[in-house]
Amino acid sequence: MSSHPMTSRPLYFIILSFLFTFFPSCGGSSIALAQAEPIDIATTQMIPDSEQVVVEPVTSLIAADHKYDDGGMIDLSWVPSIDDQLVASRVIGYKVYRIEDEGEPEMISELAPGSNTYNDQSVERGKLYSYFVSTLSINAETPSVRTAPIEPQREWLNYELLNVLIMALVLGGAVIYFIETARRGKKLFVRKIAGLEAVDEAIGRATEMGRPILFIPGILDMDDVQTLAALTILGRVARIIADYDTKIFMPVSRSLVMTAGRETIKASYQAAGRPDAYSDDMVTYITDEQFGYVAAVDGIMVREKPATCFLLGAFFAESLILAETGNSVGAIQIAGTARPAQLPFFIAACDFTLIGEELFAASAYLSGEPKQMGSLKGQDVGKAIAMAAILIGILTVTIGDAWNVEWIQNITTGLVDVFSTR
Amino acid sequence: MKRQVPIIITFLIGMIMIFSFFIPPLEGLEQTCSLFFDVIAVFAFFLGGGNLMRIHVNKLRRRKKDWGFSIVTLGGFFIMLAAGLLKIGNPGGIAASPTTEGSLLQEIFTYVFLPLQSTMYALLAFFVASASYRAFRAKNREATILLIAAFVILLGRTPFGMLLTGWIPESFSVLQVPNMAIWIMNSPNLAGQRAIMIGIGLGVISMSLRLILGIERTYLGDESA
Amino acid sequence: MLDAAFSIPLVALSDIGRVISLMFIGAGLLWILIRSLRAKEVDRRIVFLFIFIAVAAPILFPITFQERATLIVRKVFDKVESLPAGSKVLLAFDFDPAMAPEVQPMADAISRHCLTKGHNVIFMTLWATGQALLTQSLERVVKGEFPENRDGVDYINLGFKAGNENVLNIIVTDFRMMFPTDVNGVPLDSTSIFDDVRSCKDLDLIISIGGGKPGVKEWVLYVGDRVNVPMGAGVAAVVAPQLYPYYPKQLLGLLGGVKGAAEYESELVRQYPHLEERGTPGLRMMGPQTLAHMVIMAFIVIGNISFFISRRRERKR
Amino acid sequence: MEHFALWLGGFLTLGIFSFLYKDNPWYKLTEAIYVGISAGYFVVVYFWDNFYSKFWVGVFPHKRLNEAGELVAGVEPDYWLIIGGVLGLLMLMRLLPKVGWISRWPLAFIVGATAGLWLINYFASFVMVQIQNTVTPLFGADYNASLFVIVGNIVVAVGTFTGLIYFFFSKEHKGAFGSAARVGIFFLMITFGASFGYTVMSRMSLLIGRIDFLFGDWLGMIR
Repeated sequence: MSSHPMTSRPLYFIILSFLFTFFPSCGGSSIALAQAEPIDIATTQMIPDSEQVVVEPVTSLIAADHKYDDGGMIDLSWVPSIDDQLVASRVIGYKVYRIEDEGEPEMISELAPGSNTYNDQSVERGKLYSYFVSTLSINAETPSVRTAPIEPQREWLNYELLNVLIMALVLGGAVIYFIETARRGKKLFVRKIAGLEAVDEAIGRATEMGRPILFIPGILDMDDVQTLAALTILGRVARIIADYDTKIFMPVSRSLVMTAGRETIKASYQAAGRPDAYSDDMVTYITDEQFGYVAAVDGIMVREKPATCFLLGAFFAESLILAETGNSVGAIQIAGTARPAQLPFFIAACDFTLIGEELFAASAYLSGEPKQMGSLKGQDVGKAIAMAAILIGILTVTIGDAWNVEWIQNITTGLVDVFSTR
Repeated sequence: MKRQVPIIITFLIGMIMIFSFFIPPLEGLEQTCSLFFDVIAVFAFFLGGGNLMRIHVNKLRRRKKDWGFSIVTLGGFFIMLAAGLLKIGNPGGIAASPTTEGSLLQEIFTYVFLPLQSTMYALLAFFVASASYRAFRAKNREATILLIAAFVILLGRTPFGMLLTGWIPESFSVLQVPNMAIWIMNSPNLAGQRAIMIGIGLGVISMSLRLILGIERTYLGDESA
Repeated sequence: MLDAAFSIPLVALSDIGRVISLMFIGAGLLWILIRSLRAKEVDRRIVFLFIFIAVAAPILFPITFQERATLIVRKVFDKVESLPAGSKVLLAFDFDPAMAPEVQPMADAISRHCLTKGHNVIFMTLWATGQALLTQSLERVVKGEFPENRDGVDYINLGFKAGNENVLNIIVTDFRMMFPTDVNGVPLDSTSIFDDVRSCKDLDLIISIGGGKPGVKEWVLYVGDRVNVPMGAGVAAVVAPQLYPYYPKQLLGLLGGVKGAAEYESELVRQYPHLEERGTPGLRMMGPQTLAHMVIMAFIVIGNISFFISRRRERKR
Repeated sequence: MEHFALWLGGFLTLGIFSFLYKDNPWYKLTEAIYVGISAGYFVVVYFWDNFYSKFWVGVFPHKRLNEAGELVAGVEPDYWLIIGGVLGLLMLMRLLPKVGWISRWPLAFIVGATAGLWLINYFASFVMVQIQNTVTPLFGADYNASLFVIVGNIVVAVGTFTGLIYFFFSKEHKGAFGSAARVGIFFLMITFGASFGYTVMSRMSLLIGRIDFLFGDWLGMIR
């Protein structure tokens, strides 16, 4: 930082400048203060008008590296011109200029009166940038002083998200801990989930009736977790189906899901010792288009008359069309989705519905393996934390507000900080 | 090799994706991955499209039931392929976007595809009615609550709601059905939504960890799972 | 009981088509009720048929139901109604074509109401895509129905200004800084409507109609909260629940979705019956909606009756 | 043409509606048309948007054509995309029975990326944000909430809390815990009932749109 006279500046400016002179990398960022350098550039030419309205420039212009990014942003802040007033203001706006590597100034943005910040997102690492802001009146433009050149910095860890990382590690740790505990043979209790208790019975029913089982894994592709959840459940379901020697049919709306579905069913048949009973025709691709797929599946439902339908995964408006058609052919339906908007329709039209979290827990539950069950116990730790946070948070914020107790208010602030995501 | 490599790939990629959230230099990784995904999905389309053709050609060859409709499906499929890949009738020529207004692809889209799509969507109105007729019955306590909540909201959205409870004085206007509907949407409904969402978040964490750690591997065709 | 619901003087029966379709629905429901009293389930195709008729009949033979405005809507209506003639009302058209079917009926009804009362109306929009819709309403309602009203005297169109909430930030203190002229380039100073209007403070009522951002929320935060001018709003149905918290403090009232529009229209028509022929799109769209809702509710009731009866019979055995 | 398009639209619309009565050849025909053209449409869109614009142009940028049909150069090729291409090719190995197992590699990649990405995103926006949102003063921020707002706030707090209890897996729903879980279910049921009732109106609008088309645009029966 340069050693320009700073006596006329506020005290904090001097302190800041000193800080950044001696600790330029303090906090992983640097701040460039406006230098008192006069500038003369083409854009500041005054219009030779008798009634020229000259306005005061902005002051205290600061350019600072945007924290915790990859070095692609610089934050500007300033104190608006004293002529920028709510009533009868003579300022009609501001222009932000940037000078890249001591080149020509370039206007990068025009802002409305009253503005006092700007984020320049078009900078690159390894280049030096300095800025000035000019104040616009109806017919004149007054530039501010220029900031010292500044280089955007890259940071390696986003400290603002540290709380998220810690919370994620706590939760992940809890899940892994209980998986390990279970693996070592400790018995863990898991309550019954009605929709999943019914799976065996639903498959058995199809076997008795000699009708197929329809498995719909939602309409999204493999890049959605709900589809993954559906496939993990498919693995368990297909295993039971193979044991019962029932027919499964799985029309899908995505090619990748078709591939993954075939792998899954094939493996389940192999595990059941019946690889010969598997055929690729169990899984067919129809079309990627939402309602085209629905039209075809509806047709399949009324023609094949499945005894059991699984509707698990990501569903949109089609949820009810499929569930109602399935119901009309007399199928037992087990549905599940994590889309809150579609859950009501499944609840209304299906026999069993896995609500949100239960969908993701289903494959662990169906597997019956201790280590998988352990992961469910880990989830419960998360719920306990959430419930405690909600309880404490509401109590402290209410009491703190009511009696204005500072230490209670501090608890609230701390708690909110722990759960903030930015 | 067959079994271990996929599990290692899943583990590594999963871990990188989790931690990239906290590491600014990796912030573009999400987009890169979704780009990879798009590219893989296109290749996979050969498998899906191939499957579609195989099924319908088989149906045709074996003269299975309803084989005539397979001709229609295949015909529609190939017409769209030709129209889109060769950009037939595209006013902008081969360089223009395939969905340019006036091209054969877009014409078929507008005049065939859109009516089909919106009609299929409109079927929902019928199914909403039949589902509510069947499902909203006071079979037990839960079902009764479901029924009451739905009925209040439905009533609140018709002039009937105001007609029935409009006499309630202003100071108790909260008891008027339309206002009750608003209150239900804003309070108990919000609570339920939040509980569901927190649960979903936790469920996803647990399932994703099982996948990343290789505990859950049915999707990989691993028969030992 | 159920067919009685349709014979209440809810409906202005003037057309044979309406009578027949309503009688069909009413008689049909009665028949189904009798059947379910004998514990017979209704085939879903009959439900489908009823829904089809309930939606199609009001479209073919327009049926409008007399809406009674809820308090939250009536507050807005009463405010417009109680202001003395010549009051300055600002109407913001902050929506795009996608939202228009839901909110434009409100905008039209409120414009019509204001002009009928002789208020001076200032039109503007913060949405580039709202400009065309504003012009549409202006041509149809303002110029079409009130040809005697003069631009710049009884109403003015400020048009669109880019800048989102920044525009509000400025007009809250000075209109002329953001809008030196109206949409046609006429300086505000030369219009009599702006004679004694300097900023939003000088208005008597502000009504923001929209459903996105910038929209009602921004109007409340940047204008309503800062000046002591009553504010009303009209929004798309999906957004409405997020805005209820502002009522009644920051917003004197709120119109939500087609239903809000229909309630306002009905209140307007009740007060000024001659306005009915000018069109009530909100009420018209509510016809099929309401009938379908009623049919669904009737089926829920019937379903429960047959459920209870069959359960009682089972118990007797 | 206009006339033909209207009649085609009417024919297809009624074809779909006929399914409500029962499955029939008319519906089968419309279904076959729908599946065929929609699958074809998506192949085309994926090909141009994903394969051509993202992959091909990304790797060979000099091939890019601008609006006027001229070759545009000067964009750096993105060789990372080749990894995506290789993964895609590995996927196609399924077609060869001998090396079909290798298609599990791209699948493993996708599963890993999806699981990792959603793990952290769901955690941040579904868990953290929702907990934070629930922490609000029961009596309103400026302490002047009306009785109904206070009741509403308490209901939100109690509902969220008991709703979470319902989802507990590792504890039997018995005793006080069981009662709390039951309250939780009640809240979930109100949520489902309310959301269902709320959506009915927007679903009706869709049907109104189609019937408007049938009677208005097509048959011209509406003035």
